Amino acid sequence: MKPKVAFYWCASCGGCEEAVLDLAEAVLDVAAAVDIVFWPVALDFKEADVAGMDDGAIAISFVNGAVRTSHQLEMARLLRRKSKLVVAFGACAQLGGIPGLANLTTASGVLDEVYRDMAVPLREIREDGATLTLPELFDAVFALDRAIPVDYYVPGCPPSPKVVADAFQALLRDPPPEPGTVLAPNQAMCDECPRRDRRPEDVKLARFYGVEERAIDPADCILAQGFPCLGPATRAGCGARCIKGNMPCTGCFGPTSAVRDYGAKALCSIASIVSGNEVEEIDGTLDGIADPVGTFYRYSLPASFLGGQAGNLPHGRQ
Amino acid sequence: MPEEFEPKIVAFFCNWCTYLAADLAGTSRIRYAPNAEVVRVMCSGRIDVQFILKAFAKGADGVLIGGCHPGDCHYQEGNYKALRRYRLVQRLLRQMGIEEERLRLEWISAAEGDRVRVVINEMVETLKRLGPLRKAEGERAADLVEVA
Amino acid sequence: MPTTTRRITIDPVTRLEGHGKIEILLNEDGAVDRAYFQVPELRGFEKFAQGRPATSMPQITSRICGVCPTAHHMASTKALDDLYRVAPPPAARKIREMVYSAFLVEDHTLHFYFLGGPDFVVGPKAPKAERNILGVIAKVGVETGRKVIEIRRKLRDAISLAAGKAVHPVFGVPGGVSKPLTQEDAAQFRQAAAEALEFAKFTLGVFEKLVLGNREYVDLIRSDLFTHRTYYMGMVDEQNRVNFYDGALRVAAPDGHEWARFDPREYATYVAEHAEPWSYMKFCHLKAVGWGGFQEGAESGVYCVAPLARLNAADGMATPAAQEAYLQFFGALGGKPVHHTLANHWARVIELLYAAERLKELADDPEITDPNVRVLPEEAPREGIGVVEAPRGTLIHHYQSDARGLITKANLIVATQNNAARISMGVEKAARGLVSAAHADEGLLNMVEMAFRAYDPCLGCATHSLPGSMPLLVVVRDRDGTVLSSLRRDGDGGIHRS
Amino acid sequence: MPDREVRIGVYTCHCGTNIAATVDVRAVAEFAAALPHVVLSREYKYMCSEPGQDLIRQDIRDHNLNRIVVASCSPHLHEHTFRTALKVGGLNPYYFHMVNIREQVSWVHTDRAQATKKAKYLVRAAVRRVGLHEPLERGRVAIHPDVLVVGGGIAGIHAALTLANAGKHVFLVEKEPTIGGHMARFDKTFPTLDCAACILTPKMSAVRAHPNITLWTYAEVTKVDGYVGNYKATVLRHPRYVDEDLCSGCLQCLEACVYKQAKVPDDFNLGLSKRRPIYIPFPQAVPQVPVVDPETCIQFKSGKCKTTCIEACGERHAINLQAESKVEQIEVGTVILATGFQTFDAARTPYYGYGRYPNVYTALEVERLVNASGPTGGEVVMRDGRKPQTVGIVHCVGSRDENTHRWCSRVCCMYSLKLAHLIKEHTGAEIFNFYIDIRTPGKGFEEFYQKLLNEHVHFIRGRVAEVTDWVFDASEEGKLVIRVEDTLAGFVRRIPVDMVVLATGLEPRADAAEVRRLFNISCGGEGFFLERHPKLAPVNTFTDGIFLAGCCQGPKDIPDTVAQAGAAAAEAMALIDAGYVETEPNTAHVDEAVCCGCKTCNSMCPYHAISLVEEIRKSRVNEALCKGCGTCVAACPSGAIRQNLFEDEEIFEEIEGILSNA
Repeated sequence: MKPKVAFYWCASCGGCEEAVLDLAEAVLDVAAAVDIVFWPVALDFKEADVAGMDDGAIAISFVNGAVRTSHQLEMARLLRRKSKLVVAFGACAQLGGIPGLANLTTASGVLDEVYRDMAVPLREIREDGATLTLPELFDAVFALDRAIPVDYYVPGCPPSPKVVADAFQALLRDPPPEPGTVLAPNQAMCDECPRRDRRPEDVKLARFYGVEERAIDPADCILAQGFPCLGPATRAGCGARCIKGNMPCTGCFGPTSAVRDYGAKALCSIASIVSGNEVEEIDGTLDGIADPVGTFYRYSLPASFLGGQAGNLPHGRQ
Repeated sequence: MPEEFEPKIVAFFCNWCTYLAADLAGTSRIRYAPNAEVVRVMCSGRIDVQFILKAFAKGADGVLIGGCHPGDCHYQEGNYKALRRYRLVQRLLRQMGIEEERLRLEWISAAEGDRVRVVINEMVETLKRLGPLRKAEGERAADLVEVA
Repeated sequence: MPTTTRRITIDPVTRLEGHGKIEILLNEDGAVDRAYFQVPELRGFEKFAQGRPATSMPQITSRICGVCPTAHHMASTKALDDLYRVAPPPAARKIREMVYSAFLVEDHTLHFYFLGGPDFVVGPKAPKAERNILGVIAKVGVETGRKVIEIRRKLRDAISLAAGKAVHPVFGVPGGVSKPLTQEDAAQFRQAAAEALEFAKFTLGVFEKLVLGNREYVDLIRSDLFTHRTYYMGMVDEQNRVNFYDGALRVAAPDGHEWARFDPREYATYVAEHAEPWSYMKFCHLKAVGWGGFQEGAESGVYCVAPLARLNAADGMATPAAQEAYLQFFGALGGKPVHHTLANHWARVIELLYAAERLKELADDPEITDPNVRVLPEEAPREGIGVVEAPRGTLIHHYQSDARGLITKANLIVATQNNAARISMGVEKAARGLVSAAHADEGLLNMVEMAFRAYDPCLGCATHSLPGSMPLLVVVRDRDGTVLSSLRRDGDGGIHRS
Repeated sequence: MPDREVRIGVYTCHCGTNIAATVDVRAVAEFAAALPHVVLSREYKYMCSEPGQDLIRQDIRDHNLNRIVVASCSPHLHEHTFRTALKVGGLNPYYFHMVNIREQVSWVHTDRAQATKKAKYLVRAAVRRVGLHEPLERGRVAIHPDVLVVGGGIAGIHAALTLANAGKHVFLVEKEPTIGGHMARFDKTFPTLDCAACILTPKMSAVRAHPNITLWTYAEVTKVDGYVGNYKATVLRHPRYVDEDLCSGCLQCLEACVYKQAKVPDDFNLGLSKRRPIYIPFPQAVPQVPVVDPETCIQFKSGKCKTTCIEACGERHAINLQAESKVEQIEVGTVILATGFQTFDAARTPYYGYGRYPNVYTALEVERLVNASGPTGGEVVMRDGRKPQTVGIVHCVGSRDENTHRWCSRVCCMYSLKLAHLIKEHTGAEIFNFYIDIRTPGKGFEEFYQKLLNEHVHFIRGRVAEVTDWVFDASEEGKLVIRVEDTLAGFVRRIPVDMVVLATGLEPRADAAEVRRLFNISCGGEGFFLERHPKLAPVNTFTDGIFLAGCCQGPKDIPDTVAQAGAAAAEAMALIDAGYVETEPNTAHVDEAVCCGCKTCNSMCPYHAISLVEEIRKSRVNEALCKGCGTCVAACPSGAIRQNLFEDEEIFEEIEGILSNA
């Protein structure tokens, strides 16, 4: 009997679903290998069906997206109950993802911004004798494993078709990978970067550039050119997609297994290759990184040690 | 009014200078505030930004880094690496709403026992003024993670 | 089993995150009194965009939606051109539009075959188990099914060559694109373009055969149940022909005449947003006309975007085959403007054809491989607005920044917001016409659902959901909120009664 | 984490009352007992004592402990002691962590409750960390048997000879053209009054003659690389323009110099006499080879000299005015720094009139005056040619003084007494000593003081306010008046004298800071080189293989200097004869499974210990070169480099241990 598999999304953009569809013809092979019992985007099965299953009836649930609302939390818990294995699929589920940048502010901060001079929606309102409600927005975005125990992770925003295919293979293999494994290579992206041999022995940066300041040479190491490329800090598996697009790596595959806080480590490493021993000189160089949080925690703020809104100051003060 | 807030400081001290200075303060019986606990590293260059953020996440109200004076690093230039990381992480903390006074970098040579007193006492005063740093990681995770 | 309002509103299963939600209230006679289309999600990109470098916006805002990331990436990149006052060189402009055309082909394909299409191709009353891509494949044949998958893959592979990634591209930079197109890349684009054009023509054929050839469907399209006389907005080129990448915004009045034609940078003087306390979605309307509630007609500021609106707002298509289909479309539906919501499906296939033709033109253009693809900004950034036609309609990115280029204010108006008011009206109208205390069955629900699925409402843009099979809750209550019956259709299209 | 179950023993030390007085040791021990994996928690009076160590050894066997935490003093003091105890107890010495609750808790805090709490948290941090410790082996580095001795004063000379006599090859490098240092300038030495030259010069010639000593005078160490056992030093030898090997030391060239009269101030005599452009610092100088001073030699200035010196040298051709400086590269295993001191600059105390009144002298100048081989042939005549009838010796000039130096220079009291005796002997003058305290803590010192008292030398207790020529009455006419508060008599006195001697103190050499950096050691607050431990390692530094001798470590007299030089030589020999030195295993290593070969680490390492292995495209650490700073570990973007004893996880545990109550 083929293993039962479920796909679900929490707070995600749908890119992870597309990433599965991007298996293209291979989708059919996957569909053949497993018995998909729940995949809202493509197939007609209902949450009620899931609720009706025995606990642990589902072999693997792939959940993408972060947890931001009370309902997402409920769904995550339901699938955890019904599944032997839960896989956090994609950067949002693994690390919080780009929507996790919202952790620099609070839900009320978001509402104030979006509804500047308008009526802010209420969670509950009586209308014509009936009560209409909206689900609760948590004050912060959470990576999936802050909400439920997670067995495996598939990194990437979105995961590359190769990583997705390999992950399916790895999970169907016996014995399965170590619990907690991130199902992608455990080296940094430089390992598969076409420009790796163009990196000089001793990179010392006296200035950082933005793409608006200078064109990126399509052949040389992007970091060595002064663009904060996070390839050296970021797990491989993407196939260096952004580098091939001649843009710096922004870290969507997260850290290797040897690093606990992606942004802190990336920052630590980049700062180490800044030139100069005088505060003034160092600061001058660092001015080129105008947005450290957005640079080093673009995909991982909710999974970081500090999570974002750590301090007492007005947030996001520049 | 509850008892006065006693800030917690995690101090990462270089084995060759600031840690020795702290020992010297001891042998000289120099008295200072008991709020700082020292983690000894061989060089301020070993201090990973992860350690600093971890300390804040786990409830430190302040973090102190002690290294050798510029030009005096026991390993030639580890302290410069520490300085560069410090300057950048300060910018990050500011974005996260953490006052820069909560992270301090000091060059303290093996001979400057009294400097240890001055710096730690100053820092304790500053942190008492700033008040506790809200715990981010702990509290939030507790919101969600199911108690198995 | 009667339940109280309170219990229903806290029932988690009915609160599908990021999904539209409908509440229908009945009056004493058991007829529909009010119906609400709610959007219960919000991510606040506008807020956390603040403090980020403007140049990171094309990649950050693409995460608003993984289905139409290229639309956000492009609108954002154009906003950067404006922010930095720099015009991309011709080759860069062409690469952008070529990639964008390829994206439109694969996205419209996705909707027609995977999401919206099944209602027509398979049929609105067909068993739910068949109303999906597999059902479509069954109907149009496995070969076609494979063809759909294959053509999407080829287009997305080509997009990756130029843009780095198909989901969340990276190539947009102020004043151009991140790298020139190589001869090999161009060749692959030409190959894909040729196949795409064949496929588009084939798809139009499928639509004509399966939909237009079916009297029942055509009546359904024309039925008053799915008709609203509102304003329409879309982007047009100098000759007022449909254009997705660039041009002027044009608004057609309910009677079809040009009500306004303006530089997208002036959107704020024409478009206003209105908030309702029962939804996180903001409702766009025409400022000059004003917000008159969820009303039809020239006196109500309600307007809509997306394929039908674009065709209504334009005078034609810029490519021959599409132009031919355009004329046939209005001929068959009684001239401009067409107010039938379900006509969006037809309009979408016509746009698919246009996008494929445009893609081929650009891929064949020798200048596409010109190495000069970048102009570096010289002016300090201040404010920038970028507008494109997303598959689902007009998409506006508006940034203000400090001198370092850090975002100080961002305003994003996504396609579905433009449609929100008309979608709500459509839902209420359909509900009024179909629902009563007496009966509320599965077919009814799917038809109410069709009233807004036709817009291909990308709630991924306004919320987190994928478009297509919209989850839907119909709660039938009496005046004091007691539930008489409740039917729920989930994100998966399944129905169950509680 | 090793598979074996972790069984931790925690030992909290009272250190007599040093810790127990401020920290509730029992409470700490009880707290530790309750921590996870702790199977045994003891308190003990003196953990470092033999019984204390035995306790650990015994418990390891009886309770089969596999991790040990000792909370006592600074690891700098006893980490090694306890690691050895573990080893003897049959446990890997690195299954150990030490908690510093004395220097950094009990000695610096007063509130018992708070100090106890802090001690508890530090212990918890250690317990959490030690559980992750891995067994480690110390590496071995062979010791190069040669020794570099820097400084040719009595300290350097004695150290060099001691080593050379033991058969070790020594490179002795001296900045000046001759060895001998300050001692060579002295006439007699206290308290025995035996002649300095008589005891020094034989040692100087012994150095010159010794086959195991390579003597480079007029030379400086300019660069030092490497580490204990394997130092590489670069020595710059200034040209003296007279070839040491060819010169026979006949000194005819001096006589032959076109300068018939010596015109250049002679710095060996502190400018009290003149010398020629070609000169020898002093008659017994070693090497016995003249030097040409290019600043004053006509040939160098104009090129128009008859170079009669070269003629005089004749066949030997020892003089070569085209000579250039030479750079020597040497490899040594150990280094002894004996760079000495400089005397306090009396000009910094203008109120004593030095430089303003010709008859105000520094003690060192007077050493030359009373010296038979000095500028005046041992006659005490003042700059105005008169012999002094009354002499005032001002003690503690630049010592024990808030405005200059706080420390006591240790030698001034005794040399002042010595000079008082010698001046009286030479001139019969009446002598006044102005002192704060007379310090005579040394063999025969106090007796010498008594002797001076019996010689009717006056001692006036009080710090001199000023020396002035502003006279009040005829009795002061033509004299220098010393104004002082006689703190015994209790009133201010004016003492007219002919000659004033300033007993200037000892201070670090001006270049001490540069030398310190050159050899990568530390200085104390006053600027003297810092010893590893004031009592237990007085000649060691914090840099292994580098030792201290003489006044570069602090003011001391000749006997102490010689003793310390011997000690430094012995320490060096101990290393050399062991043949190797064990290195700490806290080195970095690359986890090749994670390394992506980005090369970030390569540029981090100041010792070039990391390089990319092309075949596998991964970086690798040469553990022999790695010094264990850990900079590369923090810099590695993917966490692929780890440091023994300072693993990320170990430090995270330490942090959590400190904070888990926060």
